[in-house]
Amino acid sequence: MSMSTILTKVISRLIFLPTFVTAVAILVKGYFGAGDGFSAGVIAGTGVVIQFLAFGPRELFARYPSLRRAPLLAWSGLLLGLATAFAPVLWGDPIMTHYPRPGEEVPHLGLLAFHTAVLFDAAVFLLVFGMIVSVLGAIGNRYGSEGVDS
Amino acid sequence: MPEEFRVLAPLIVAALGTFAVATLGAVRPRLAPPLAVATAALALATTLLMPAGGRVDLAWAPTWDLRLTFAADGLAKLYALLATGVGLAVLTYAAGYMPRHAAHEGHPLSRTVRLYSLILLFMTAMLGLVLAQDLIVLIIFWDLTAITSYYLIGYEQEQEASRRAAMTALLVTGISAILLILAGVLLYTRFGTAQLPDILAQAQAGPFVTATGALIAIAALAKSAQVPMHFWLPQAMVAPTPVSSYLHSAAMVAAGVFLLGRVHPLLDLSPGLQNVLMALGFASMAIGGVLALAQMEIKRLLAYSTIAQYGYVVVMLSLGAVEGAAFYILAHALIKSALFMSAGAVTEATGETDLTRLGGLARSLPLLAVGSGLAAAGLAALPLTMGFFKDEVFFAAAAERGGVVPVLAVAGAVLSFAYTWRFWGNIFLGPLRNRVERIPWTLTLPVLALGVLVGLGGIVPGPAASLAADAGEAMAGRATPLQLAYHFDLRAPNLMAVITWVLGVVAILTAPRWATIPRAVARTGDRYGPDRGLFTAIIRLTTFSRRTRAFLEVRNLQWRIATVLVATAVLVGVTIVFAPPWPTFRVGRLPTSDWPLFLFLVLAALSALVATRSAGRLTLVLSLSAVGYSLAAVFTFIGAPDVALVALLIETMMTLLLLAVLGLLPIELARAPAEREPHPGRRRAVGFITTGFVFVICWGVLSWPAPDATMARAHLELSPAAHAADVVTAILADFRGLDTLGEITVIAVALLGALTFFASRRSA
Amino acid sequence: MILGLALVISILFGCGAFLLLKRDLIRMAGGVILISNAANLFIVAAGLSRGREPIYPLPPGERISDPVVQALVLTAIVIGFGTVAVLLGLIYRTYTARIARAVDQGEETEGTPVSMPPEDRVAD
Amino acid sequence: MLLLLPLAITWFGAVALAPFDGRRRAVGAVAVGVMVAAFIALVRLGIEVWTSGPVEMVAGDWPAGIGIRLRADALGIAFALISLGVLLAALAYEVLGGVHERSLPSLVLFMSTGLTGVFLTADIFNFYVFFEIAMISSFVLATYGAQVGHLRAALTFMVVNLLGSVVFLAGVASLYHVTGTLDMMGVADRVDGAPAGSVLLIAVLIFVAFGLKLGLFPFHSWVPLVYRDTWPAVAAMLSAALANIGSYGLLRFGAGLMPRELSLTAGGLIVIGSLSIIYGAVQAISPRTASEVIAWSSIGQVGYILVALGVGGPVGLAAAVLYSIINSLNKLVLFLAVGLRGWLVGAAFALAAFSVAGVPPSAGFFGKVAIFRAGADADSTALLALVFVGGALSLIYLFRIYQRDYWARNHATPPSPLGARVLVLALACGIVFIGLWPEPLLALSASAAAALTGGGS
Repeated sequence: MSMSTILTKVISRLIFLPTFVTAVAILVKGYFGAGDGFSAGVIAGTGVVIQFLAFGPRELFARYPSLRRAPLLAWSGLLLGLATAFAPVLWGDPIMTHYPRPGEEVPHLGLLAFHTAVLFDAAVFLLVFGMIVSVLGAIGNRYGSEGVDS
Repeated sequence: MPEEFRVLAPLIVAALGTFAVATLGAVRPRLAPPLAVATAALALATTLLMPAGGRVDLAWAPTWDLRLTFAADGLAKLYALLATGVGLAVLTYAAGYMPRHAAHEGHPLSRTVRLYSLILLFMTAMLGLVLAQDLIVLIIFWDLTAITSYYLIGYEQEQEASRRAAMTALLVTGISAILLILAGVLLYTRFGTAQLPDILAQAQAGPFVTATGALIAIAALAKSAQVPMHFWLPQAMVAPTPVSSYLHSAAMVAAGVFLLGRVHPLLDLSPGLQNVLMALGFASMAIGGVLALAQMEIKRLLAYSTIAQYGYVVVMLSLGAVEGAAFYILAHALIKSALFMSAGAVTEATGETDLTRLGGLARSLPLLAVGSGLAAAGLAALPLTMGFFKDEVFFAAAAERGGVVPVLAVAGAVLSFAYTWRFWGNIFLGPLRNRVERIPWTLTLPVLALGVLVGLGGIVPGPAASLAADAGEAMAGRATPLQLAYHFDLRAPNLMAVITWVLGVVAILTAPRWATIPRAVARTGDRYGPDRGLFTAIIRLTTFSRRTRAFLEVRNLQWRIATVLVATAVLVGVTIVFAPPWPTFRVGRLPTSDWPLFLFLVLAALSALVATRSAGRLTLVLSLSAVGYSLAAVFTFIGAPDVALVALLIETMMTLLLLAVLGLLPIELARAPAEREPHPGRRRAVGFITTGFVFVICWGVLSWPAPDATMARAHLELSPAAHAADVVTAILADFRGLDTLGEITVIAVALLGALTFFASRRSA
Repeated sequence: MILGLALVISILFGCGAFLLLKRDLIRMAGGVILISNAANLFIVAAGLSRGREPIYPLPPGERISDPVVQALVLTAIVIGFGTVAVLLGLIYRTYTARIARAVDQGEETEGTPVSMPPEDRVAD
Repeated sequence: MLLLLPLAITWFGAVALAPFDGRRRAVGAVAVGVMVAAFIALVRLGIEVWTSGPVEMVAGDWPAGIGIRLRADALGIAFALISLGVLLAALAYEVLGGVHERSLPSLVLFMSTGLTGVFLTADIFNFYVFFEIAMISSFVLATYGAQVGHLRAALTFMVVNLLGSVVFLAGVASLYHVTGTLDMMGVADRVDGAPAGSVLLIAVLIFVAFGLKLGLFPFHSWVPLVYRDTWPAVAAMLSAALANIGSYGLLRFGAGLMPRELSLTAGGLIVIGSLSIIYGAVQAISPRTASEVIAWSSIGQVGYILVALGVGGPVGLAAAVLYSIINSLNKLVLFLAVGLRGWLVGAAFALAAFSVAGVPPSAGFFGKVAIFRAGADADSTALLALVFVGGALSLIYLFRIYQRDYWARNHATPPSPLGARVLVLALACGIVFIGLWPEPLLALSASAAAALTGGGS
């Protein structure tokens, strides 16, 4: 699966950061235009997958051992989502209640809105990103170990 | 002591005893026999103390208006006395018999614990059955007797014959019991109550009552081993002797006629049904009697005799002589349990079960001979035994009906006389042919005790008669006095009895001349009888099942899917035949603004068609992504940019995933040859059928959008309140955030699955 | 347009069904993908209005596309993706398990290796 | 709060346990503990519903019809209780016997979440989402054991059921299209305004989806293979917990949302149910392995549910609910027993077999009585005869295999773990206990039926 040439390695490293920036941008602006946590997660995941393709999963895992923890990222994402959804229940509001409530003012910091829906979107992002990296990483790990190469 | 408790005391004692024997016995098998005997004794004592006419009425399942109603009426009392009294005798006998039996069969002693507890459970079931006044409760105990007998008959579960006998008993009594359940539910639904007295009071003659009565009668006759459902009983002889003894006298078989008695007013509403019952009773007397004459094995002879004897009871019940039937059951139970136990004792002493190899045991086993002789005299209805009166009431009822009935009655009684002699005479008289081992007193004492009771009952019939009279009253719902005494005159019963004895003696004396006839009947029965019929039916059914499965059932994944698609198509087809949706179909407009949209739709369809024809996997993957990207374009033109974006991204991911997995498979598989696929025509046909029904559904559904899109409108209006500009995002994160939470949970589970599947290979 | 949509959806579904019936498991997975694509298109087609994208500021007076079905189809697409991921994993696993068994028993696998193994005939 | 507790417990539990190796005893024990807690929470919720009527909540604090409505009524509670109970038992069984795969505890919790959600939601698309959580968990669970047989069964299960999911999804979208709402109450209110022809087609879609899930006769092709070849505990979960979605779905969508279509097609349902009963029972006569016999038997058993649904009315619907619950219990014990050896297990198998055949004192007796009542209510002799024949055949096939497996064979195989054996016997005793004191179950099914017809909780 790895197509390791110098060129691909350089290019992939070059585009790694921009993909993340794009992802975060989509995540943040999702509430105003098209896009949401899910798209952001897939885009960011694609960024890492391109690295897999360029360097081969083994090398990448060796260089960034934390990538092996990607499933944990996914679990924490889901946990965050659950927490956002269920937390209002603790003080008697229905599940999935977002704050500030309708009619209240949403504080902004530039484009970033301090709204719990954004938190929920971030959870989706974490989960999707973690999922894609974990699954493709796991598949990548199969390469070579099976004695199969393409 | 409250009255409720006194009514239920025997039931409670038996139930607790069952539990105690099962649990304590599991720890210490030696404790089981004394505990079981003590339980039976206590149950008998509490039965004797049952208050006459006492009732218990507890709410049980108010939703269905079911009540735990028990009443200690005359019928219940009679049967309860039998169940506990004979139970006591049988368990005493078993305490001596079973250890020897276990040693003989090579079972551990712990196995016998099962027998004691099952007999006690049987006793519990019988007590519950006879006390129950609620039809549903009655049915529960009814089936409990079937279950218990199943396990008792299958006691020697390693033996093929045992398993077969148990299965036969389960099928005959279990399946017929379903009819009883059915009848119960029908009565319950019709009369709105499950209380038997209320049902019996409300029942009116008519087809409904005849039908339910017939269903109940089938269940009862099956349990009482009446022709043509008699065959399970002789087979059940494979069980240890205490089991046979109990099954044939006070439990199981007795339960059948008990039920006939319990619902007697219902059956009495239908004279036709009563006549059928009488015919079956006589048939059982004839077939049971003749086959008893053909048997060589002593327990089987007794088994056929039981079938015949219960034929008497069924005839009497159908004649309306309920008090006589009650007396008959009482006498027969004492007699038959004694005879069975003596048969078992004889076998224990000699090791023989064959009549032709036994003889002259009166000298070596005198006490047994006396006890058994008294019982046999009773069975043959000789004077000075209870048995005399049992035939007396029978003859009286038959004579009262007149016609051919008295003749049949005498014929049946002659058969009884003959086979009883055949049994007792062959075993105890004539030259001694066997070496006789010592047998413990517990094998003799119960026989002797029961024999003495039979004798006493012949001299002082009063107590038994009054028990029977009470039972008759409970069955018929009117006073049914029963006066028993010896009358030295020429009344019909006396004449019939004398004729019976004379003919009986003649039959015995001429036995060698006709002995082959019953055997021929028995052979014919073995070949064409209902027993063979049942098992042939099951074997045929099995073959049919296997053949239909081989013929109808698909055996691979592809056709498993295909059957689902075709079945759906058939359902849709049937639906549109019955309710044509054509009037609702609308073609819709295609404005020029929609042309690009339509173009991409066509592109998607074409790509899909290419995918079906792709030779290599790579072509497949590429055409699939072409479908996906075309659809993404469609979503853009349809005003759904969020969907388009996600569709695009997902399509990319999906393609990547497909290629990655494809790459893991060996290279030669990347071009899987298509020509090895069998049945291309069928596959294409299923494809077309599927396209067809999906088209019908899509068109039918899409033609008529709802007039007002309240939900969508509300979402559009409320998005600003949710602080969102993109309505779709607002829906995903807020209005329908729960869906999104579920969706990411699905993704998380998919991750869990993928990690499992792509994890390092475990050692196989 | 209603007719056109119905036609395309049924063609997609029918092609998917046709692929589902292939012994080659990858093609079968392709069939699943096509069928879920057909379902997604159906959901969008089930929208109650069609027009501009539902993003504020909404152009006054114009028809707005039904946002509900968009949200539904997004959820469905994602769920479909998760399902296909599991399906591909399962196909891979089936394949490796069969190879492993063939090695264990020293026997040649018959038929196309990545197709459904014939079911055993234990039953009869 | 109370409404969400069962859902929240398993959901958080599933995520929390996902990173850990489920083969470790502690993880298994925690998972069982989580399930117990969820079950208790569900019982509390059930008591609340019982005493003071259905409990509702609209997510996001929006008005109903805009946010997703969650609703616990007697019907949902009944199915949630039995399904969660089954999963709890199967999980405990597996933990007592030793878990083989690291993801098992977490997957079972995810599946519980999905099932609980399905039974507690009042929104048709949300129903689909929870349904998918349960389904995808079951797809992965079906491979448990990881032998070729398990994988093949899992693949068959997955592909056929994916088809069902797509069909259901299409049904949901169609309902939205003709009613303009996803809220169950709204759908029920407006569906009668849509053209009858279209709605009937939608009803067929929904029926196919749930019939497939349930393993009804023409859609049964996956059942024998899957229930025979999956791991016993997994077969128990699939047949006794997951399949409940099918019966619940038919009840909720049929009797609850589209009663007009239900009564239109009642005759057809009874015919299909009858075919299921006869075909399943006849096919169950000949297989030689217990699990395959039970698999075929389950095709017959779900036929009774459909027949009861077709009869309809308070008696028929209550019978359908009652029979679903009892059938789940029977299947649970039978499948768990198949995986074990020893006389305790034989006794458990026999008790469950008696229950399947409707022989008292077992829960199944009341199931059969309820079906008979429905038949008597419909005044249909044919139906009564059918139930009789079905019962008779079940007695034959179950006890043949019972005698063959537990009487005739001398099992020299090492005994199974004591804990698992005792658990199975205890569950079987539970079946007998219900047979002795049926009132709670009868009341529950009666009020579940009443919840459907709108007569209170």
